Amino acid sequence: MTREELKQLLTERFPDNAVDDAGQFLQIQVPASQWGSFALFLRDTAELQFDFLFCLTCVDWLKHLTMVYHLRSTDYRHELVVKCQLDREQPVIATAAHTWRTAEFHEREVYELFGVQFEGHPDLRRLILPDEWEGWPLRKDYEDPVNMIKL
Amino acid sequence: MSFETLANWVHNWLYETLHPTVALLVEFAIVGVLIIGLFAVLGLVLVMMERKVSSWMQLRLGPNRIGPWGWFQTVADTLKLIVKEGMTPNNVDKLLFNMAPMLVIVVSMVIMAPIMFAKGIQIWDINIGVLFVAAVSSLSIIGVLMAGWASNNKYSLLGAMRSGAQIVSYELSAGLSILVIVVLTGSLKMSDIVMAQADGWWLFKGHVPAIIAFVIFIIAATAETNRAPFDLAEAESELTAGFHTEYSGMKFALFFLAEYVNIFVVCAIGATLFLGGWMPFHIGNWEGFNHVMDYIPSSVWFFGKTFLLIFVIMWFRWTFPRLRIDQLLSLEWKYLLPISMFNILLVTIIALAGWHF
Amino acid sequence: MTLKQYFSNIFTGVKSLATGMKVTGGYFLRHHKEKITEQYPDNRDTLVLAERFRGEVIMTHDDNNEHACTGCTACELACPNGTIKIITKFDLTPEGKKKKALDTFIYHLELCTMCNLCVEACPTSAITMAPTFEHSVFDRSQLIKKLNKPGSKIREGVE
Amino acid sequence: MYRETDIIQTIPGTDEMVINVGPQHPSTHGVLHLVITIDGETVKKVEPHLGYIHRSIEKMCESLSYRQFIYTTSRMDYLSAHINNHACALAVEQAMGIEVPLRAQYIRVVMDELTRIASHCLWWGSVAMDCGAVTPFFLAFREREMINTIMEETCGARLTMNYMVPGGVMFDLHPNFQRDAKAFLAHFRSKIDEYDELVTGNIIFQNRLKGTGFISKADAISYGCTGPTARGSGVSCDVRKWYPYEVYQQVQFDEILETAGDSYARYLVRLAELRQSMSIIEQLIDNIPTGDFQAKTKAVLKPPKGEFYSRVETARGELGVYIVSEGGTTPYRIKFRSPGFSNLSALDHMVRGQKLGDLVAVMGTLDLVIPDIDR
Repeated sequence: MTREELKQLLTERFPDNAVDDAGQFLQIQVPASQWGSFALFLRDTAELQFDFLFCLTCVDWLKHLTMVYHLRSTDYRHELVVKCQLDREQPVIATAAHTWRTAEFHEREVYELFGVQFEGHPDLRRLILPDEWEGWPLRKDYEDPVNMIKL
Repeated sequence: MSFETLANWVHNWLYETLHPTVALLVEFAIVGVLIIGLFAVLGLVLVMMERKVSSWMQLRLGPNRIGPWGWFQTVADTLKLIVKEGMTPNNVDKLLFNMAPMLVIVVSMVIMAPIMFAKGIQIWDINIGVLFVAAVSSLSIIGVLMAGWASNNKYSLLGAMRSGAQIVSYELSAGLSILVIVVLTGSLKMSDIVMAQADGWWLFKGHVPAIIAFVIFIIAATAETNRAPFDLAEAESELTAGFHTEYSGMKFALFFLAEYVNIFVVCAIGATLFLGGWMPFHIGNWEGFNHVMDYIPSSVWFFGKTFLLIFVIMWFRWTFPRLRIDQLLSLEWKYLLPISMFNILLVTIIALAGWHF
Repeated sequence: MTLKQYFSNIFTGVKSLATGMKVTGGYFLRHHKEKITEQYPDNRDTLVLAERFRGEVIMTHDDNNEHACTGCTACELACPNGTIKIITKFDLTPEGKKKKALDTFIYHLELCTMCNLCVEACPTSAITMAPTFEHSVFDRSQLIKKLNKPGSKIREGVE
Repeated sequence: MYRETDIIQTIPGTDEMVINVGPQHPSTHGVLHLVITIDGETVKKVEPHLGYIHRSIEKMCESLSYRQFIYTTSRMDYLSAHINNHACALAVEQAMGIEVPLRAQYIRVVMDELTRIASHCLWWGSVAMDCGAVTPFFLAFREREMINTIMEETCGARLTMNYMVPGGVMFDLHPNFQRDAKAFLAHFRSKIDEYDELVTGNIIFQNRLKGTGFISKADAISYGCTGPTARGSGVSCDVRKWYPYEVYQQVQFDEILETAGDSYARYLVRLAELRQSMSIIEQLIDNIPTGDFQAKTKAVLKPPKGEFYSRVETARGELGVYIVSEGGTTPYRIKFRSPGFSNLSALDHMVRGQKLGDLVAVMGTLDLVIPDIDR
């Protein structure tokens, strides 16, 4: 499926969600509450088949957090970026770990570095940091006088 | 003057001058000191040999700093191990933990008894020599199991259990391949076995069965001494150091020494059974050729053959990857054991029919 | 598993093992030709390091004890680790004007990752990378180096 | 005499023990910590605990300029340091719209492939060592050392080259580079058959790897495996083929695919990639065009506002660099999608129900580099 067709399909099916064609990949904004069903839609629709989640991360925009999912279909070779805005105080989103297994580790990483709570995650524990760590290190307002050296 | 005449002279002198019981005790002491000395020398030489063989196979130089060509490297290492603190970790079973290395080293000392180092040089020409070796060598597994269990460490326990399964299985095929020679010779006595090879070694005289038995014996010997590719008990990449993970200092050195002495012992037995022990290379009744061969001292023959086999076992170690535990057992039970069973049947027929030379 | 397979298994297995032993045995016999060990402290005299090897930052001085550093701090800005610290002073030119010049070039070898970005950034090629690597010292403070030699001054004509 | 501490603890009600493999263990290739549950010799569960060398490179990069941050990525996957730098340079060039001169593109690709050979050589030695054979490690290091020397000659460093700058490469090729690289290829051609004789054909080694660490094609995709790990399961995912960068479009090479999905398939993929990399270098080495090795760029790089994602094929799989730019001199956010991290997540799935020895062999064939996982 070409980028144009993909854009058309997504705008038809999800007229409320903003589809952005300006960047390197086709982008779609999805409300966090819809993400769980949207993920399944992307993976299981026969003409989409986004079966490969190659990058999962989060960006702190100080006012809100944005989850960024880079998806690819290994059969059709089309790619899509899904973005979900999260509340910065109470970041909660459905997990993608049951849809794409690789999300399990990536979400654990995002959880401990950004503090995003993934609902339904099979094993949401800290992966990298010690258990007693306080704060979410990759957020922009994180300060650590001991471990961070300012140049 | 050969070793044999020297030994006889000492023996006669002791019995002439001393009370027989005292003379016997003095002889015990002399033999004990000699064996411990042999242990030390063997440890040093074999460790050095292992290092040089491995380094030459691995494009390296090997130890070359201490002494000429690095020959004193092992001495330095031994010194380091002696002065190192022999730690006993908390919560280990102290008695078993400290006894295990002793047991292992005592076992490898006891197996030395029936080995003929040269013509007439033997500690004890027991009439069940081969059986004695087979019986005593299986005792060393008890030391390994003790060490593994007493260490209170999961890696050690796994290593010990692996070693137990391994040695118990490989005893069988080792025993059966020894039996091939016993059947051919008709005696369990070491001196008889060596004398039976005066007109040719069993490896050449015994047709195919002897060759098969020899190959199986080498494989089983490698396995029994826990050497790669059968070093599952240690398995550095899996179990860090296996059953001796918790040992340090001299206690570790004893395990280490026992491993190398065990290699020497099994290779000496292999050399005695299949390559004629101290017997020079004789071909049938070629008098002239045999006579020339006799000029080389018997001890040279014995040690030459033994070290050749040791080299082969080291060669294995530095070439092959390690087997997995289930593959190790299936190799024994599906391949080596049936073949050696069949082999013993074959050799019995040959011996009964008198088809061997 | 048929009997034929059983024996062919044994045969191929033994053959593959023998091939492996041929390789290591070959190296054992040819070890004096194949060995690749470099006996480092002994071969110091014959050791040739690549001319581009990046071991530490040095400032080149010519015979008149002059360097080319104007104290512009381009290298200090380019350094990702804060390795370089430049202290400047004001010299008086013969015409009586004040001119910014280098006072001390402090280089923290212990922080340096030899990324070469400072050398790339230098507009006057005052600093280069030297192919030295024996930097071990007993005290970390000895790794903080002053790169401009005492009494050195900027070369004529370098702006 | 019974003491509570005498008994090696098992999970109550079962015969299962919990063992810590690592963080200091001979076969974890660094400070990886696996908590494994075993029943006798059978592995029931593997739980990776990461972070022992986590330096938060992503956070560090947020305070470094677009020129500076490239060098930090050498410290991620230190075995393919050059390819990591390449990914970052591509991202910055994409953001800035810099046209890389053809000569620089050739140099980059040749260096990438040399790095890949060096990395695969080390992997070959270490996988053999994980299986218990020590000698292959030294043979592999002989070849790797030759590549390091070539790298040192041209790039000025052996391991963390930092040869990439946005817009090209830092120096021109050393005059001896072509001669040395060709000498290395000739040497390696004569030695790579030895690899097969010593390890690939060895019956013990084959039995150790065949049938272990199986992962199906669907699972490999779902777990996000890339690189030789995924290609061993038949997933066509070579970035060099599908999203060609630099001059990969012009060279002839095959994407190696095996369908068995076990450790041996992954082993064969990597070994075949060695030969492919050699052929790529041979195609390019004589045709490096003359010209600039570096495009003219501004001293301070300020990419426009936006998001940029670039990817390259490292020795371990797809490395993605995701840059969020706010138009400043430093990136607003950088995410490194490292191949090792996703490949490691499949480890538990691969080794469940297999023997303890298999765990080590599977880890070897996954080619884990811990700084790549921890970042």
